[in-house]
Amino acid sequence: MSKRRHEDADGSPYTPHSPAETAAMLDEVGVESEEELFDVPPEVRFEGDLGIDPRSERELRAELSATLAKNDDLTEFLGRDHHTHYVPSVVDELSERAEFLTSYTQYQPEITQGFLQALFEYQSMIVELTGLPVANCSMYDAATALGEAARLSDRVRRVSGTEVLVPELLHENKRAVLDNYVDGTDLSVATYPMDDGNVDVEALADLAGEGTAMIYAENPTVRGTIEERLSAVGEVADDAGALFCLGTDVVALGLLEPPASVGADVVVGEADALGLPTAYGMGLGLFATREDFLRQVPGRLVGAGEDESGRRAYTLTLQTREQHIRKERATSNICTNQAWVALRTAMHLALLGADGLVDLASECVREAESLAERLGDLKGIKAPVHDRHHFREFLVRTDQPAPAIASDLEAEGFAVHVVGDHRLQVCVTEVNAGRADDLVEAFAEAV
Amino acid sequence: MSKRRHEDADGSPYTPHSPAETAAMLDEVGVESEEELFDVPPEVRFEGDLGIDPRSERELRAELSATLAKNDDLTEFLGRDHHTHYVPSVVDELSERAEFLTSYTQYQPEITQGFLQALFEYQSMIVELTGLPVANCSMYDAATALGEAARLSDRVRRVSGTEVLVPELLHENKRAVLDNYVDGTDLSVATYPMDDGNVDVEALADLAGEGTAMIYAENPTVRGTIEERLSAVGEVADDAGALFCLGTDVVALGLLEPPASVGADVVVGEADALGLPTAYGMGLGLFATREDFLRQVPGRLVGAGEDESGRRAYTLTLQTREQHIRKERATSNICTNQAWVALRTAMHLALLGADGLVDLASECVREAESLAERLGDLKGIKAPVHDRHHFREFLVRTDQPAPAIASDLEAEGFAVHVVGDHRLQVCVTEVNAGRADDLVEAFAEAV
Amino acid sequence: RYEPLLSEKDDTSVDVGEAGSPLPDDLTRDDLSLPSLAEPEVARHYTRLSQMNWSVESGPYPLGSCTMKYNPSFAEDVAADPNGAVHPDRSAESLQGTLEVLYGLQDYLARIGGMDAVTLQPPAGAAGEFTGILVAKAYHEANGHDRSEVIVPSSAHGTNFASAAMAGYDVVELPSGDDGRVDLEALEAAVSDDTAALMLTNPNTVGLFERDIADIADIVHDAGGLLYYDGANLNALLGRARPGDMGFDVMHYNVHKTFATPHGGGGPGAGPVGVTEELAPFLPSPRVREDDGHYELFEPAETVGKVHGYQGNWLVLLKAYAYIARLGDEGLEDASAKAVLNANYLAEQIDCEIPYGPFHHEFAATAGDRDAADVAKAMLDHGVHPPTTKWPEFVPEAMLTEPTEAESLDSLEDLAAAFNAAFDADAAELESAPSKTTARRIDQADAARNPRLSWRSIDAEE
Amino acid sequence: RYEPLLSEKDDTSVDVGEAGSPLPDDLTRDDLSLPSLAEPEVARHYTRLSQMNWSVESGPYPLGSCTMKYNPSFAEDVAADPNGAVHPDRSAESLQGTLEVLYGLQDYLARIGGMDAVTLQPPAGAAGEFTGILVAKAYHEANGHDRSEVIVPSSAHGTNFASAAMAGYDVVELPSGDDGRVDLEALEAAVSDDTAALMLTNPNTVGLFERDIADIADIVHDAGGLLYYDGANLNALLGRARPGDMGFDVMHYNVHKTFATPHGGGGPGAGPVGVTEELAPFLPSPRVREDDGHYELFEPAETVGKVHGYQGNWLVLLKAYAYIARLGDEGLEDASAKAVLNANYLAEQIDCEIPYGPFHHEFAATAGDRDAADVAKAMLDHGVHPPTTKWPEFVPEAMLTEPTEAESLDSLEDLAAAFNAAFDADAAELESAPSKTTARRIDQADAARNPRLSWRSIDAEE
Repeated sequence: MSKRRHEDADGSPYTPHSPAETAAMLDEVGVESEEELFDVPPEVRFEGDLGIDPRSERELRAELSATLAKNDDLTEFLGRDHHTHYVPSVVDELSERAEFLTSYTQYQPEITQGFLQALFEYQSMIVELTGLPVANCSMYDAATALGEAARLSDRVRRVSGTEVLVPELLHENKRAVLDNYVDGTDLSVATYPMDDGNVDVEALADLAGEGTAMIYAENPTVRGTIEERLSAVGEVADDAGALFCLGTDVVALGLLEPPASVGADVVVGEADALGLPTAYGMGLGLFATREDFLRQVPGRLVGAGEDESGRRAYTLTLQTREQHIRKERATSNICTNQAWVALRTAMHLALLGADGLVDLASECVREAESLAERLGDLKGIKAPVHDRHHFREFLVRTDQPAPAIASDLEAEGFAVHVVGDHRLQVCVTEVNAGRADDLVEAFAEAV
Repeated sequence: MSKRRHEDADGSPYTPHSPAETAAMLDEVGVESEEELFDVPPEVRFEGDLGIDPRSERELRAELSATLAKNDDLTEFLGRDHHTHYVPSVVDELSERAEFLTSYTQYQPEITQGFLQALFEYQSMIVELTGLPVANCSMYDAATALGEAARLSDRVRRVSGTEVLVPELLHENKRAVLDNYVDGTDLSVATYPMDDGNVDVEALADLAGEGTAMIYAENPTVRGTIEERLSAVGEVADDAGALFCLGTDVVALGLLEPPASVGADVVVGEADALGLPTAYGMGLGLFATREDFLRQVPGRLVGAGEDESGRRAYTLTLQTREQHIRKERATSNICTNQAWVALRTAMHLALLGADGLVDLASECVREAESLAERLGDLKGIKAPVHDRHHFREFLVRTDQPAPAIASDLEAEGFAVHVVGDHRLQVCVTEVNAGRADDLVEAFAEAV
Repeated sequence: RYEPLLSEKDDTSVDVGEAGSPLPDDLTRDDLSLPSLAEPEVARHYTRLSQMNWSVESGPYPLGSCTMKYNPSFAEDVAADPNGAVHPDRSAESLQGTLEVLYGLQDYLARIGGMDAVTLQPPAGAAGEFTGILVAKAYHEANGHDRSEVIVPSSAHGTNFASAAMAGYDVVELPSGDDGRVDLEALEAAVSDDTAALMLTNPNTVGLFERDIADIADIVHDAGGLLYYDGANLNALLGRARPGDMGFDVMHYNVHKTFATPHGGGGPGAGPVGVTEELAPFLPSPRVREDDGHYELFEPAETVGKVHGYQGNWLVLLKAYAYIARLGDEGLEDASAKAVLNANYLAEQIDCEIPYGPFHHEFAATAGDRDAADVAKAMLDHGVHPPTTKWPEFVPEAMLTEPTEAESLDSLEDLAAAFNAAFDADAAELESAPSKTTARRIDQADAARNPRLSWRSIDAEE
Repeated sequence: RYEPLLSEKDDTSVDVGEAGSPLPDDLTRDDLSLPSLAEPEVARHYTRLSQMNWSVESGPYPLGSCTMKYNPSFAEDVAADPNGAVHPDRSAESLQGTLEVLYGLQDYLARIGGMDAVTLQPPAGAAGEFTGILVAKAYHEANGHDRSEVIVPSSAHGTNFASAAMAGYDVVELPSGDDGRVDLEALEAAVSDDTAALMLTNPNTVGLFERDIADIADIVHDAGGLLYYDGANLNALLGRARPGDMGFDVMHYNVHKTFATPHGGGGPGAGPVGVTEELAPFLPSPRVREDDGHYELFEPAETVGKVHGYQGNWLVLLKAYAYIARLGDEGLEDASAKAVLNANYLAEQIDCEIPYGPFHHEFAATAGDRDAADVAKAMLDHGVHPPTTKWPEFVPEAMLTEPTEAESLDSLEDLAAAFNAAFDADAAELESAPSKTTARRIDQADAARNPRLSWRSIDAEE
């Protein structure tokens, strides 16, 4: 049958039906028209126009290219939970292969071994990095992973408390998400103080107790400082019978103390710093935990098993935790997660290898130290504000009002964070380090 | 064995040898160092530096992006043998799949059926478009395809002449290539006159005769005119015992008279107008011919055959024509051709289908007519110069000096061809048609 | 065919101090073990893995309720635009392009759903459900209502139950009526002063339009509850019916299902939420508004706060915008028309019982006395992906099949042939299937009993 | 596994008049027959075809003299830069970016080859040969020399013979010496007043460096001939030896072999030509020069004209630039070091005779009393691509093997295992191989006897 589609040019370009085929199919189904198949009562039938004009692929690419070009071309010295590293081209090439990109969750493992193995490898790399034996396939982002961690603390039998203690310097967005994630539980959220950018362990110890469900700390912190007494935090949590949840990111894990060694029960954080270009906050939530909590883990898990011929094979496993089986008693409502981003992160980690990751993480420390020092040399600026080691980013105190300085910097083509009336935050990685001299110069003009 | 590569960071990023592996391999080979393996006498050993600085992938992408951004952003109304059409994104996606992009010529057909079938389909589509039964897998571009056609006329027994007759309006580059391709033969090249942009058939008939080896005509011509008496040209060639070689392009073939029906013995031309974005002249040479000349065809041919189990399978065929078998008696020296571009062109043709190609070709006629008319309405301009139908492009006569007008247009962001002191050439397709009004306005200012 | 694990290719361990750590020892790890391979090795590894994976570009993927349709390639190019690669903390002034796209998508989705306001923040469908229920909860709380229950039909997606529970609601399960639809009497009996919302998928998960939707809306609204629309099956109705017109107060959109964004083997998705004017003040913060051609972010007056660290899955939203704009009114209508036609045509070609009907875009065939999972495995050997099996539960041995509009007539014939061959297979064939796949049948029970979730756990065993 | 031809999926024929042709009937075709499929169908077709194709990302591809090494992905992104998508007839002033890259590549290649001037115009290696010989011919003609012969060693690529003949020269074949190298006495005997040039590959096609290159150069130059370097094996020498230093007057570079541009299943390639100062005035037109940071095109004083309609394969040249700049001096040196190490290591692991040596980047094993083509087919079943077979001809049943630097130790072991298994196979196994491939052994003789070169010819038969 000829597929001549000419007369049908007004339909979707992605429906491969010629008019002749459509007619034959309608005939087979026994109706006169497609409309007959819609069993929609007249009173709710939509008869209007949506008012959306179709465009050709060519027109639309030009249009969207012009629209996005309205974004100013700024060099971003921005961080605060969304970090930018260079993603090798080959990650795009490989992850965008249709077999990965256009596949669904692996409900039929016999024909999806490729993605399952890749996710198994992702889990395995997170296990290596965190030292915790169980990592899931992904959460949406660091904020929702923290929310899921809090909910996990609510499900764990050994925990009796209901208060989640978080640092006073927690990213405001993360706090907002956490509040919503605990909204349907008995949990409440309270803060503990910080001391020069790190956890004030003694103050935390005073606050923690029987009523504590979970203590959350970050390394590096949202201000870029590296925690110096994490094991002590872990001990406070242990003493309180609470979970210790550590927030971190996948690059920092390459250099900093492994979470397991400081007593973390759960690790959450940002894994999209590798594999994903800056994407307006699109993320990849890291989630790892102890063996004991295996059946309480939210999200997908890939396990290794065997096929009928006895060969190793991979499959989604422990699905009875999940919503499609357990419904309202599931460990989480999550279904679609960030699997493809996890794939990309795994690819990036595989390209870096152990050496490459240690080097990259070390560069994050060195560049931040160097830039902070140069900015600190300027009159009217103190940088870094905290007397700590820093990872990628640091706080800057300005004599002049910070918003005005940020605005001047933006006019010069630079974006930095305003975090207070006289506080800016600056983040540097290998991607923008080449512009650091220019930033220092722009700062010198602006302050 | 650990692959730790750290110490080896100065080498190629694409050599997967850890220092430990390199050492083990050297040991197995029985030498102390890689240098020992180079059997180069000291007198020709290079001891200097090449002086090429390595860059990281990130640095290099930024550097080349900045370099290419030095090209001015002009809207091109340019044609003359290198035409621009919109290439659907999916052509990139599919053709850039590594299995296609990073494969070699199909010397082992059993594991390269995919590319072979795609090339067979390309040949088949060219056969449909030209009406000639034999099409090869590709030539470098239209100019070299013409050169090969001339050389073919020199090999064909029924042809006794040695003169290749080409139109006086032939693209100067094509002529230059043709001259080189016949340089090692007994052939010579002469021109015949044109009449208002088309072949002056009577003048051609006067020039043609026993000494003629091949008559070359184009449709559309380099000035965009559509030939009106091609069959008569074919008859002149027949009468002279010469080959009739027709130059065309893959889009025009969708609408214009099929070459076989006007008596063409060989069809050459530009096939990259589909599938390949404008690429500074990178091309795809179309080459099709009659069955009689099968064993004289230059370039690769894919044939259908059978495998041992009797199933259809594809393979490179008639290789005894080629240089790797026949050496100096080969039909051509061509080895690496433009297979991947042919793949892309086939993909684009498959996406267009018969309807889409006819529509696109029709648009090329309509847009040219419309733009010529609007330009012709301007004072100080005659357009089109030729009283013919046009395909995509047309000649413009200007009262003012053409180079000055082109320069003014360039300052306004438009590129057109200067083809004489008072002649410009303008090419319009679906890609730049949206800017045609602006071009007319810029013309109005400039003339 | 076997591709070794990365860890089987290399087992490098790096001493962090020796590698030149810039930090004091007590702040760093001692060493790091990760496979360290060169780019050519990594490229081959993932190329080979990809070749062991089914996808929409491999062939039919008729997973019911998952809507695996063709993902246009051009949307990937749009999403790769470097001008879209921006940090979320940049000033709105410096991101007018991004905000224009987001605003445009809010508008498109509002039109398509018949809703008044849309948030794009939820990063997946289930996150959209959670958000929608949070919004409903906030609405009730703001109006002084104390309601503790959400009603969910038994045929609903598991996420409905889980999302409602996550927001702190008790879930009341509503059994399906004999005709596969909502039983109005049962609904009447279920609603009460405690009813916060009814979550409904329409067409439902066996492809039936809930014809009594106007009555359903009245019953829920009369009880003071809100009506929630699960957008999973919206692909069946584009341009034909809109949730807002049916009386729904809040809905989520599954952009990978309806708007062809790639599912990426399990995400990222996006689950925008649309609401009526009454609920708009409670939407997550920030939203985008336009003022005389200028775009800005704003916080809705009584916002529930945030459900994602930033603004959701931007790249996915951008692709959804591109798809909607590519199709326009007529393209969207055609997509639904062909999705429904394909499902009905395919149903005609399949030699097995299909309860209920007439259906829209999907149907639940029953494998009868066979195990639906076995039939699915047998289908694998015929070069297609099988349907969703054993769900919804009220259809015995269900094979929930949704071919989508993107399958050609030829492809539907292939799919039907695979179905029928698998149905015809004898018990021995079913049990030994699949045999032509990368892996043979996998013992999932054993994998769950003995979880090995990382290469470390494999090494530990061996 | 079978993927139908496009024509088997659809056989649409369109009446051009009915379709709304804007031209008079007598200027148009009556109808057009081409498969007319929708994007989802086209995407699946080519995805499936790709999965039936071997590539460098599939596994080892040790085709001797073809240098199939890893093609870095980032170079594709560089080539996709829309700022590089320009028309060749634009003014040089408006294309300073493109010209800067071309100038930079001319410079890099001159450094690597030890040459004084480079043209980038030839679109492939063979086109480079033809160009180089044209330049040599023009040089001789300009100097009043009447020379009619080009000498080519029997071990040379077929293109050398064909290119010389194409330029109108008689080809004098020079048999290889007993040690696989040029026999100086035979060369002495071959050169004469008629000698225009000697074309030489070094290392030659069995991987041997022509140690007597200085003497060879003297012999040719003393006879008034020019020395031509075939760059096919330049990957063996990067940073260790340069043709210009060896006495070559003209050379071509194969950028896909040496500089990792993808071969695309048969092209596009690029065959830049480098020459000494004496020959520079004869290079094709235009070339790029730099003047105080400004780039311009110019016509060499005694140019041979053009060998390509425009400037050659720009996108390929851009990728070559990117590769060279990525590696730099040390990377290029390392590439050659590992290419040579890999060849020598692999040779150690293979249980068959390898005449000659020590070799550089490739070696010609001999299949002995087996048919090399059979052994190659048997290797296919072991998941690798076999070497080049039956060439060069002076090695009996040659298996010319070039692993390249991009293969890992693991991969070399796999390759050696495949070699050895195939060598060990008995006659029956060899004859029936391959059995695990998409197609079984194809009868090429029959395909040539009964050529079917289009789907029309298949239809005509059936």
